[in-house]
Amino acid sequence: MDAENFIPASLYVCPVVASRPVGAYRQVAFVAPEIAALAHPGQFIMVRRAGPALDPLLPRPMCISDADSDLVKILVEPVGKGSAKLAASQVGDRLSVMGPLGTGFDLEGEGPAVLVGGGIGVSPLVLTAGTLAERGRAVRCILGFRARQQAVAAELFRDFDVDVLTEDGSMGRTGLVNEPLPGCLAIEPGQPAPEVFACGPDGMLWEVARISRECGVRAQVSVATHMACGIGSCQGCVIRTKGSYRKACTSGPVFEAGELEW
Amino acid sequence: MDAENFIPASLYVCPVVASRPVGAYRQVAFVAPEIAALAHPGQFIMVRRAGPALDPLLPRPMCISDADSDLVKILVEPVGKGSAKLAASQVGDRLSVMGPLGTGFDLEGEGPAVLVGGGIGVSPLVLTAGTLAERGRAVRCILGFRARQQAVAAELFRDFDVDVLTEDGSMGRTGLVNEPLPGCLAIEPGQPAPEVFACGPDGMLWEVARISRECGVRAQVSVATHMACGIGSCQGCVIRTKGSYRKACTSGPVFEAGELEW
Amino acid sequence: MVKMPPELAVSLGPLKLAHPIINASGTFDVLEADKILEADLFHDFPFAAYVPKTVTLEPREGNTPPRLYETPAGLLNSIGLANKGIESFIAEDLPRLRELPAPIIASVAGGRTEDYGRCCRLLDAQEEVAAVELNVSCPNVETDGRALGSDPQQTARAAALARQETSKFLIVKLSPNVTDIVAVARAAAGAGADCLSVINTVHGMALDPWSLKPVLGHTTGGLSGPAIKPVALRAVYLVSRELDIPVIGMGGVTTSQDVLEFLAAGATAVAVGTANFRDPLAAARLALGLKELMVERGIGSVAGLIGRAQAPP
Amino acid sequence: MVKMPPELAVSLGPLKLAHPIINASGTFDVLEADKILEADLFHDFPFAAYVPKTVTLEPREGNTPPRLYETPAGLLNSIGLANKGIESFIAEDLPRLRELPAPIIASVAGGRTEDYGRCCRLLDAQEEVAAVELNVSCPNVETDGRALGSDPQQTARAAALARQETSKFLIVKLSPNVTDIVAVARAAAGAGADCLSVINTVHGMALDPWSLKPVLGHTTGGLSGPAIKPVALRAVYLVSRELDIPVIGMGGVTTSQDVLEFLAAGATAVAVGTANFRDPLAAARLALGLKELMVERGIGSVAGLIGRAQAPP
Ligand SMILES: Cc1cc2nc3c(=O)[nH]c(=O)nc-3n(C[C@H](O)[C@H](O)[C@H](O)COP(=O)(O)OP(=O)(O)OC[C@H]3O[C@@H](n4cnc5c(N)ncnc54)[C@H](O)[C@@H]3O)c2cc1C
Ligand SMILES: Cc1cc2nc3c(=O)[nH]c(=O)nc-3n(C[C@H](O)[C@H](O)[C@H](O)COP(=O)(O)OP(=O)(O)OC[C@H]3O[C@@H](n4cnc5c(N)ncnc54)[C@H](O)[C@@H]3O)c2cc1C
Ligand SMILES: Cc1cc2nc3c(=O)[nH]c(=O)nc-3n(C[C@H](O)[C@H](O)[C@H](O)COP(=O)(O)O)c2cc1C
Ligand SMILES: Cc1cc2nc3c(=O)[nH]c(=O)nc-3n(C[C@H](O)[C@H](O)[C@H](O)COP(=O)(O)O)c2cc1C
Ligand code: FES
Ligand code: FES
Repeated sequence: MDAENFIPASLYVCPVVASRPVGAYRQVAFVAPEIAALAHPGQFIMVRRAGPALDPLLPRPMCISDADSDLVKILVEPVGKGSAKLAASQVGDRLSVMGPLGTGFDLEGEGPAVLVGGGIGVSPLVLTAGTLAERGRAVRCILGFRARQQAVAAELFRDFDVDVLTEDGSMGRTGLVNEPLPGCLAIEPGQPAPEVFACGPDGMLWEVARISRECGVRAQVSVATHMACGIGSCQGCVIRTKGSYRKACTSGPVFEAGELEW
Repeated sequence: MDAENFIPASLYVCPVVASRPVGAYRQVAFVAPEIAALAHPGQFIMVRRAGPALDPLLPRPMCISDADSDLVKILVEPVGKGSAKLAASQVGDRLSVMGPLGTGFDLEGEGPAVLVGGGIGVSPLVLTAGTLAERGRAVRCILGFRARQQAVAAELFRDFDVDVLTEDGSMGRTGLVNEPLPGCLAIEPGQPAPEVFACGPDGMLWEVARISRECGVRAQVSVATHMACGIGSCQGCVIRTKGSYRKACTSGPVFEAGELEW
Repeated sequence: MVKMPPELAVSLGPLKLAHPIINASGTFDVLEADKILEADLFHDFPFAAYVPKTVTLEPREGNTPPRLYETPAGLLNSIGLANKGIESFIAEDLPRLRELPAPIIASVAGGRTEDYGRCCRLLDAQEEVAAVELNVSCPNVETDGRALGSDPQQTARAAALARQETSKFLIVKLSPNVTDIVAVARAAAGAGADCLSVINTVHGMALDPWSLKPVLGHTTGGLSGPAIKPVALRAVYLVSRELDIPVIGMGGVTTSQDVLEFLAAGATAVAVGTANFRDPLAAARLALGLKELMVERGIGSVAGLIGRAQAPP
Repeated sequence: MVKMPPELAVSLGPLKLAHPIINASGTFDVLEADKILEADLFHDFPFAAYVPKTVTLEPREGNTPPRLYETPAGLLNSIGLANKGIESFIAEDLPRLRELPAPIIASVAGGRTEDYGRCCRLLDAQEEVAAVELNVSCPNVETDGRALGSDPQQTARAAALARQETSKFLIVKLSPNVTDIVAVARAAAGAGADCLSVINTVHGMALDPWSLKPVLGHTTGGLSGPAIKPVALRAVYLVSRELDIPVIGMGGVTTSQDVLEFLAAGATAVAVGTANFRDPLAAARLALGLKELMVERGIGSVAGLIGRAQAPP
């Protein structure tokens, strides 16, 4: 997606219609037809419980995990008070939502898509996998997790060819995503090269970037930084790219792996 | 009640079992058998929604409006964020409650009891009226309100002889409680003198104190000050009494009208 | 009581404001927001004046991230005055900002006292600019790196240099991180400031809950949001009581009631900062809400409300 | 990793603390609380040391009420050091406090610098008193009424006079309402302080939402609670990094995680203030919770945790 060609974002108050645990995470679905219609894989929303409460004060950035005609789904890992409050959303609660925001993944390529997710970073890959498949591209997912509780989220990728790894071996293979990755990036002569779409912790993205570079394939990575505004006002969410800081909320969260400076 | 002879207070987490509007106020009932058993008319609790939320930060003082074997009832006027949050309590919510606290009314006298309540100040008079009646004392209530929405709370005194006044005449008589008061304070020769039990805004208490003094009858008044701790730690809740400041949470909230300096 | 609609318009020196609500520097980028949000911000501009992010003589890339962390009812930031530099601001942004239906208050800062004069000279030539605000919370490279706004003399010198270079309405934005904010305010006014913005962020720090290391790349940062509202209200109250020039009040303003309170404390205009992040269209509702509150309470005009908290009871 | 129960005990100078959690002066009156609460506070005392409310040479009745107002995640107070005077404190309270299973840190203040010396002389004779804390946030009647703690020289003078009169462990409690808290800390340490308490309340004000007049009878007050935690953490971090004496950290401590963070920032002990009002038995749970957090994170001892945020990453 072209960073200069923004889909207009707007603010909505959205009722929660489903909320269920997915292992250690929680999937929350809310009614937001306008966002569902516009959402591009890899985009995010700024979201908080609706209402005047000051705790938390600001909305939190959350990837759009899935979207259909009416509903938007997010997958939340409770790591602090903002995410915990979102994860505790019950049916009937109302969320204040701004979106869709940011650039998503560029899906225009033709080669087989290798989706690499680490932990909660698998969230945006759900919609990404679905959309790529609709466009007729081969989709293969490599999903790494700390342990079984997190790895349960692999169920969201039921329809796809999925490789699950856990660090402690409690589910799938033992190890990290960078082990199977090179094997999926072989360039078949005469065929379009594979492309990597990745989201996860910085350390993982760094490895994904290195391996992709070594294999000579393009990698797009979605980064998570601390955000306050989500719309380019605060300059808080910057990430170091070659030559300068760039705002993850407007120039990202998806960047070409090669652009980032680690 | 003797200020030096404290009923031991404790901290409880109490489920709300009923919550209903009473005009502009809200009556909230929660399960607190220990407090219900110990509560003396005129005592209060420190109460907030249970949980780690910091907004509001501190519990709020609320009079014990009524108590039976298991339940404690409070009557809440939403005037700011703390009271609004309490007034919004729903069945199933849990309250963090400390009590019973403070001195209550001294009920040991024998004369007819004249209960004077202003606005939300009628709250503690419910339990007071009931307890006085149980003790065989004649009870007469003079309740003043701004308007009908508040005056609806007079229904809580159904079993008693009640005089309702509103400032705008929208319910009961038009006027202030100090108008009918002198007529109720006549001392019958050979009979124990009437006694006044009052709770309401400072201006009203001042008038009640003046009239009682002029009629030569004893008046106990319950005051409301800003409180942080409710147990004598912070020195924040003081009220000017003859000669010195005294803590409303431990030496009050009920004071002899004659002790207060206005 | 005659029931007239309350008068929200107010004069801030030569600036005619349709209502008293403006934005705080660094918290609302109308050029970015207009691109991203569906709302047509250039038509329905929610603020009565627009204060762009502070600019400096040279471009600054700002501090190492993370730059943000939420604290109880507050936000810590250490943006480090990231900006494109005053020349790009004048060449690229000002021509677009001219279309805004509200006066522009340019905000400038510098690592040296003389930077304030040089910035003002450049801005004085720009007719789009209605006023200049000196952000004196920038670390001073001439001394120990502490903000020059923490010292009355240095603040006065920056204000005086600025005053020499511009006849525009001159605002000095005070830092709360001082022993005596009224002394700094007096120094600024004495050196020629026409108005004071009160307050910038309060020094603070947060540790990452897991690593227990400072969260912010820059270690410490500035605290904003409702948490600092009591600090801001006090500063506005004291400064506007002691000085005869108008004050722009800010610090934690989130609701219309907050606007009412800052005006009553003595502010002539009220700036919204962190609350813009909570909801970028919040400000649009504040002016409306303010009007409603004024009707409810029988307050006839903003002008009549200013400083009400200072009157004897 | 060897799984030993974590070591919570810590030495604060000569004071042996069973765990690092103490109370902040003026926020927990054990004599009152023990009377009112069912809990047997003299047996199950939740704090590792007890700091009574500040006392002054003469009794003080304190400020005009209202004295309290809640703000976002904070509490404003203007108690005005209401206290019975040091002589009644020594005669009436100390004999009862002797029964506490924890060392007593007496807190003193005065309107004149010399008051600190006189209070210390009286306390030096009391063997129940393990340490003396100088609260230098009391308005100084010798100057303009500003707290002497806002000036490094005056703070040093108070500390030096106190030092002359007592050989007990001497703590100076710093005010955050200064341009440079490290400078005040240095002055106090230079004059003989053994330890610093960081921080007292932050200056603030609130208006009554309806009348729009100052809520507090005293107009302005001191802000405490979670709202000021970032301000406190920064002060603890800077002061303990720059000075070689132990620091007692406080300001907004409400959870065990907060205790962990203040220790990591550099505090040797951590005081709980406003959170005691939220729940007077909260502190009892904090030490337990701290232990659990330490087990969870493999932190072996409080001593090993102190200042961890300052170590290079
Ligand atoms: C574009 C984007 C998309 C994201 N998508 C998802 C998602 O789909 N699901 C999900 O669970 N999380 C997602 N995150 C991360 C999520 O926003 C943070 O976990 C959340 O903001 C933390 O807030 P908190 O109040 O729970 O934690 P805090 O109490 O503020 O902090 C707890 C911990 O989280 C870290 N942290 C705080 N804010 C952020 C932040 N904005 N990003 C990363 N770490 C942070 C802190 O350093 C700390 O270690 C996304 C972040 C970004 C920027
Ligand atoms: C012993 C005692 C018993 C009380 N009993 C009842 C009761 O039964 N029902 C009831 O509805 N209210 C009662 N109150 C008053 C109630 O505690 C306050 O209305 C409440 O604390 C206000 O908190 P808030 O957050 O809603 O308001 P805030 O937002 O804090 O303030 C809103 C307004 O209320 C005033 N206010 C704030 N705190 C207090 C306070 N503690 N007392 C009086 N005014 C205050 C402020 O000045 C302001 O005008 C009692 C107070 C005391 C001291
Ligand atoms: C992310 C962020 C960036 C800021 N940038 C600037 C700035 O560039 N110049 C400036 O004068 N103030 C800046 N400020 C301070 C605000 O303008 C304002 O003074 C302060 O945040 C208090 O108001 P608030 O509590 O409403 O945010 C910034 C504040 C925040 C939170
Ligand atoms: C109601 C109240 C009374 C206080 N009284 C004193 C005091 O007498 N002496 C003192 O040194 N500090 C006093 N303080 C300050 C606290 O000891 C503490 O330094 C401050 O409140 C910050 O900690 P907290 O945020 O945990 O409350 C008082 C604070 C409050 C809220
Ligand atoms: S989050 Fe504010 S600029 Fe990106
Ligand atoms: S409320 Fe704290 S002493 Fe009364």
